[in-house]
Amino acid sequence: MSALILISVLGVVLLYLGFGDNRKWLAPVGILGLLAALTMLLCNWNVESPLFAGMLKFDGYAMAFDMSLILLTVLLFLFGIDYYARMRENVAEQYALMLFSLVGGLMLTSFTNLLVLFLGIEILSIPLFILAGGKRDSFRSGEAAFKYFLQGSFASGFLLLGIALIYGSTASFDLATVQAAVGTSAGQGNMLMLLGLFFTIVGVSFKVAAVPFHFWNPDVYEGAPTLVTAFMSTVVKTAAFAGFYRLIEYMHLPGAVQTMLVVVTVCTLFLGNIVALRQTQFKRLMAYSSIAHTGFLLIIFLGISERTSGVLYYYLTTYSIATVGLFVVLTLAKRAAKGDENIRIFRGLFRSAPWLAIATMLLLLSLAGIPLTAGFVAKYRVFALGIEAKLRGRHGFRGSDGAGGHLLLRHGDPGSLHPQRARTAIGGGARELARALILRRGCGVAGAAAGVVEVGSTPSPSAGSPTDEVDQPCFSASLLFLYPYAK
Amino acid sequence: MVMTDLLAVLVPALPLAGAVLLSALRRKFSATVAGSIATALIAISFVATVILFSGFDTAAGGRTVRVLDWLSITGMDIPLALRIDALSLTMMLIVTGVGALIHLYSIGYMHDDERAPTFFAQLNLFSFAMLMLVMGSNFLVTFIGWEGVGLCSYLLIGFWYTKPDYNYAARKAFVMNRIGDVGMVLAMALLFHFLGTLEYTAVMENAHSIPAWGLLAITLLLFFGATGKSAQIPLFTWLPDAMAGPTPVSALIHAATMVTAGVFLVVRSSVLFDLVPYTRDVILWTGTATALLAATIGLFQNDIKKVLAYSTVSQLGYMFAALGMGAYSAAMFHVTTHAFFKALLFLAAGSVIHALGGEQDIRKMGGLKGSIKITFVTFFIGTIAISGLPLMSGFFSKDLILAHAFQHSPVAFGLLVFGAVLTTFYMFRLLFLVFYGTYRGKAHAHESPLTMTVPLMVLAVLSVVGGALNLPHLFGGHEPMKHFLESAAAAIRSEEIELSASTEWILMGITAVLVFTTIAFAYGRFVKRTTLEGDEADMPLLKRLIAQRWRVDELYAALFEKPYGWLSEHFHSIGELRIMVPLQNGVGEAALRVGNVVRKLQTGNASFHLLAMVAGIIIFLVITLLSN
Amino acid sequence: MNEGIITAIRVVPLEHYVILSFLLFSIGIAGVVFRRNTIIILMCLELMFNSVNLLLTAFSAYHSDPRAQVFVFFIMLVAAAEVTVGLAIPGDDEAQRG
Amino acid sequence: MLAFFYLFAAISVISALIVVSARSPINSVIALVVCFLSIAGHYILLNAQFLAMVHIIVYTGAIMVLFLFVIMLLNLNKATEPMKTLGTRVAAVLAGGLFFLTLMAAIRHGINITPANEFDPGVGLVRSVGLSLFKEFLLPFEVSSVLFLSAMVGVVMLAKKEKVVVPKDGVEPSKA
Repeated sequence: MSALILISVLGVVLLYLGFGDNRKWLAPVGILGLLAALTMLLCNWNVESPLFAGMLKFDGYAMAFDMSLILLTVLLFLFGIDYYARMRENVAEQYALMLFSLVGGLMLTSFTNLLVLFLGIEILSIPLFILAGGKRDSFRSGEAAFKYFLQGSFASGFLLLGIALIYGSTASFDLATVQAAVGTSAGQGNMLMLLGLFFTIVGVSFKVAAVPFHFWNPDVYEGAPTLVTAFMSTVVKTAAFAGFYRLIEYMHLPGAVQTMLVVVTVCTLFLGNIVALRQTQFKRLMAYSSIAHTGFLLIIFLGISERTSGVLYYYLTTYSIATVGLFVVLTLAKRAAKGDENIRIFRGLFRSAPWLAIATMLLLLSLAGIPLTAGFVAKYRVFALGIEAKLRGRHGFRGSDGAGGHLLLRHGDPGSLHPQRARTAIGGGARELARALILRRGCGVAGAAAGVVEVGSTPSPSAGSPTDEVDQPCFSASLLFLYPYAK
Repeated sequence: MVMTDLLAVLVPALPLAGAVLLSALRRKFSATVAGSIATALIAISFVATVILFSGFDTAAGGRTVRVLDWLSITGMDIPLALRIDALSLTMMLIVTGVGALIHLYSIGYMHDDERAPTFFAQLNLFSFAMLMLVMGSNFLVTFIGWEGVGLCSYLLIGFWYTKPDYNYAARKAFVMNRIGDVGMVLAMALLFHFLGTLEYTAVMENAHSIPAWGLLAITLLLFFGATGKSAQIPLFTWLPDAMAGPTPVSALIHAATMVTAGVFLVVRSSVLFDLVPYTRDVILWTGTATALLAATIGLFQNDIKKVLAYSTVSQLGYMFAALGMGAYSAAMFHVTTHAFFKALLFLAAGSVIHALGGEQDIRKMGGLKGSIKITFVTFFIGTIAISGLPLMSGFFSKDLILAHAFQHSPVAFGLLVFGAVLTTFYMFRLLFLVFYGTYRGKAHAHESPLTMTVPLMVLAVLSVVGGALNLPHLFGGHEPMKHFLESAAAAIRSEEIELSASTEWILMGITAVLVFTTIAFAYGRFVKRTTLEGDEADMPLLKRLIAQRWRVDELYAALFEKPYGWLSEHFHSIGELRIMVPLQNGVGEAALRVGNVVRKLQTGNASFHLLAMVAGIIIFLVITLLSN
Repeated sequence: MNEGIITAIRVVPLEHYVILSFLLFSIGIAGVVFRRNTIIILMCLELMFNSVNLLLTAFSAYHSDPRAQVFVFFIMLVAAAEVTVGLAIPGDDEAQRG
Repeated sequence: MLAFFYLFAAISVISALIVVSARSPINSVIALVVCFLSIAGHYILLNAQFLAMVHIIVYTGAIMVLFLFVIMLLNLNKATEPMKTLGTRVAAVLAGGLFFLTLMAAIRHGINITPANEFDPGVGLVRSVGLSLFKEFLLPFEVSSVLFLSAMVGVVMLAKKEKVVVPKDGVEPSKA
């Protein structure tokens, strides 16, 4: 709780710092403050008592996700030092808004009341609406902000309708009460409850960009400033999923809602992966990749067991680390290519900046889920869970299997690695620039890359017990799923 | 870890280390230094392999070295493990031994290339991948090597990437290999489905518990995978094009090692194949057809390396024919001798090309036997070895296959003998046109440096005496290689030739007579009076068809490339541009163009997205309500 | 007056309120999709929020539970904040091309 | 009393329809004000006095004025809004209509819930709502300050840009 307060205050402090000409202090102060908040958070480890009349509960689940969220924000602030270096105005505001948004994220990880869920989502979103429009000279940015706002508010309407209907049938906003009520036979048969759950899930699905509530995703990713896009695809996504899972974790969802989740999952997997095929803008590609990853994460929700939250956490963390790294790379490459965001700017990266290219490759490999990277283990564990939940071929998930990642790899990568195309898009002077930048920021990327590999190479501890009943066709299928990456 | 285990790990680890080291420091090293390092590492691997080999006890059957737990999740246990048994040792000896010679040769051959360190790094990487392929203790590790060699082959074929043709060849090789790989992956998936494991030992022990259709599917798919790597019908067209790579690459990858991976895979899985006679028939006839088809094409090729490439395809056809007849050890024997003499031929051809400053057209050669003596002698030895002149290594291995064929199916025997005759003809045509007669080119021929000729000499000796490895009873031997391999693949035990000694002598006699007659014919045709092929347009139809390689490439283009290109083009132009794009952002784009003036406060495609959202919600709501 | 209101809660069936809210919500949806004017779209969003407010208040009265009314209070807060932001964004957009 | 309900319901539905369909933004705003007032009437029927007041203050008093202000300030009160294509309009009506019909179909057998508490005439008065707000919902109340803070910061940030673009002579850019 004190972390929540500290971060809110930190935002205000940064705003005041922004009044003077103290721009270079912003990120350090922000990072120090975040680390302090993290410490406070950790001091309260295992204090699981609900706070404020059961509005928030900082249990292990919330702690883990909060930690991840704060660290990701720290990483993004580090990124921000360079990113905002040549920006004149509104830097303090942007940092502050990210912190406010983070507060919303922290509420989402720990809410125990539907009102806090709603407020959390709003506090998470409203700064984002503004941040997405933060690029001054870009029409697309403003448009992205507006689209995001419009669709976000629209989705909020559905979320509210859902919460209202749930309240109507249970007379409570308390998560535990609602969850208990859903489990009873009266709750199962109640039409209001069914509609309420439906709309609540629709509302939250919007935040995680599940099909068909994903439309904002590509436009906003493309239009928003890169740092904000990185923030959205990591912190926001993690928080939204944490909230989503918290919402339905103990619920015994009615079969009909389950069916709808399944349909959403399948649609998300297919659309995310297929549409990624033709994307040439890096950010749009990342957006569709993010949608595809949403699909994977939704698989987890289809069969919830006591290990689900661990897998969710693992997947989101690895995904986020890789994503942050890639956006840093994008910023570097984009700068060298004078603002171009087409994936062709990665061509010849290996020539001009071999280590950066290798780091990029690792990050992409991880996103694509290639063996020996964290992304692979994460996907693998998702599948393992899905299989346990007996979801197998019935739903045809494997048809689309992260092809998005594969495409990402295909589009982004061979160009950067094959010498044949090494005649650079990043020409001579730009190449020096890239070098200089890499010296400065490279450690960040390398750190992220190392994280990816390191997390990936230690899959065993909680990777799952072999005693579980296993269905071999599914594993054969997952071998198939290895196939596209086997290049 | 036991000493032998350590050695076993060392064998693939050294080339890998070399690959990493050389690519990291590729700017620091000169060609010679890089080459020496690469060669030394692979040579040490060879020594390690020899030590392993000498300490190997056939009675024990082989051991598995578990390097690390790789995938061990929920019932799926696939370790990264190496298997040391007779089969992998044989292949390891070939890969590291012949590999070391070719590395050595490359020092001279690549001397002037500024990217030589990269070349050696990739060559080392290839050796690593090939070793993983043959040493893997389960299908997945093999598959890693399998993909690795494909990748290295791609990189090395396209090594001189400035020429678009070469890149095309590299891509073609890669794509063809990938098509085959689908088979391999599906086979693996099926195996896992039925047995829950991919370990060779476990698979082979439990093979009989797989239902018949499963076995049929698995073996056919594995074979399909093998056709990709080993350039069999229908996936053989990449190999001749692969000659775009530097000649040592052709020798190592596209003659001695990688292309035999398919043979290796089938022998590795021989237990499965023995259970499905139908698949074996498919393999036999595919092999025979490939052997003949490639041999005919070889008759009229004018590029020295293309002739050798078709000859390789043809010889691989022999190996597969042998596999189809269940003569696994005969196939492995041919793999071994072929590695010797085909590597020799390629390297000698490389030496010729080197001597002539890059000329590959045999119409512009001739009369070289005086100027480059060592090359000539070694090439000569290679030629008689591949033609199967009595007592040469190729003689023994080919005759073994022919004997099996005679016993198995006289038709196959006849076709294969005919193939052997064709082989003799085109090989001697090549020999005569290159080394005899008068010189028809302009460059000044000079003998290659010692680093190139030494490997030639070593390989020449091996090509001559290689037959001793599996000396048949007829010649007083006791087929040591067959007995050695028996410990790895039980199926080999049942592979006996039940022909009487006299029949065998007669068969050998017939082949020998045919071979000698052919040589005489070729001598008359190409030495007495040098007959050069004219323009394709003047040839009679059949000959033209052959010279145009039976137009297989064109057939594939018409059958697959064009329809596929058409499909993707139209999917793109109609599906993508007219449907998907408008759906995705078309409304917005249109608004952007049409309504720039009135755009002021309008929301563009946002409302379309909202509409789609509402539609989605309604549909899902209906689904939810209906399923309630 | 108070008596009359109390009877109102008893007399008007809850279903009526639910249907009314659904109707207003649907009109809001149609409006959001229907209109191009940003400000009117914002108003339609407000309409959607208000239909939810009405629904919650009706439930609150029916359950005799003030918490839903507190929730409505928060929805109003959020709606106010959202409208401000919403109006600022296209205003910004406007400035860009003005 | 039922009559009052029907009266307010009719007013709110009709005015809502006008909001959606009016050509002039001003008319929409006026209709929305009427709609909100009728919703306030519903609140009073439901004995939610506190909400009724807050509703009128916040919506009719603040938000709607803000709308009017923006419309007047930006001079948007021309019925110049280019209408969408017929297809979109039909689709919009269909979307709303189908959505409503589906929901109606879902609750066609009644909503089937029972009151959680005995009827309490005090619920909905300022006292009960206030107690609930400052006891149980204190945290959300506090946290919502972050929401407002970020909205405020954001709006200022976005609005600050205008000074960059407005020409030096201070003439409002043409809105044509």
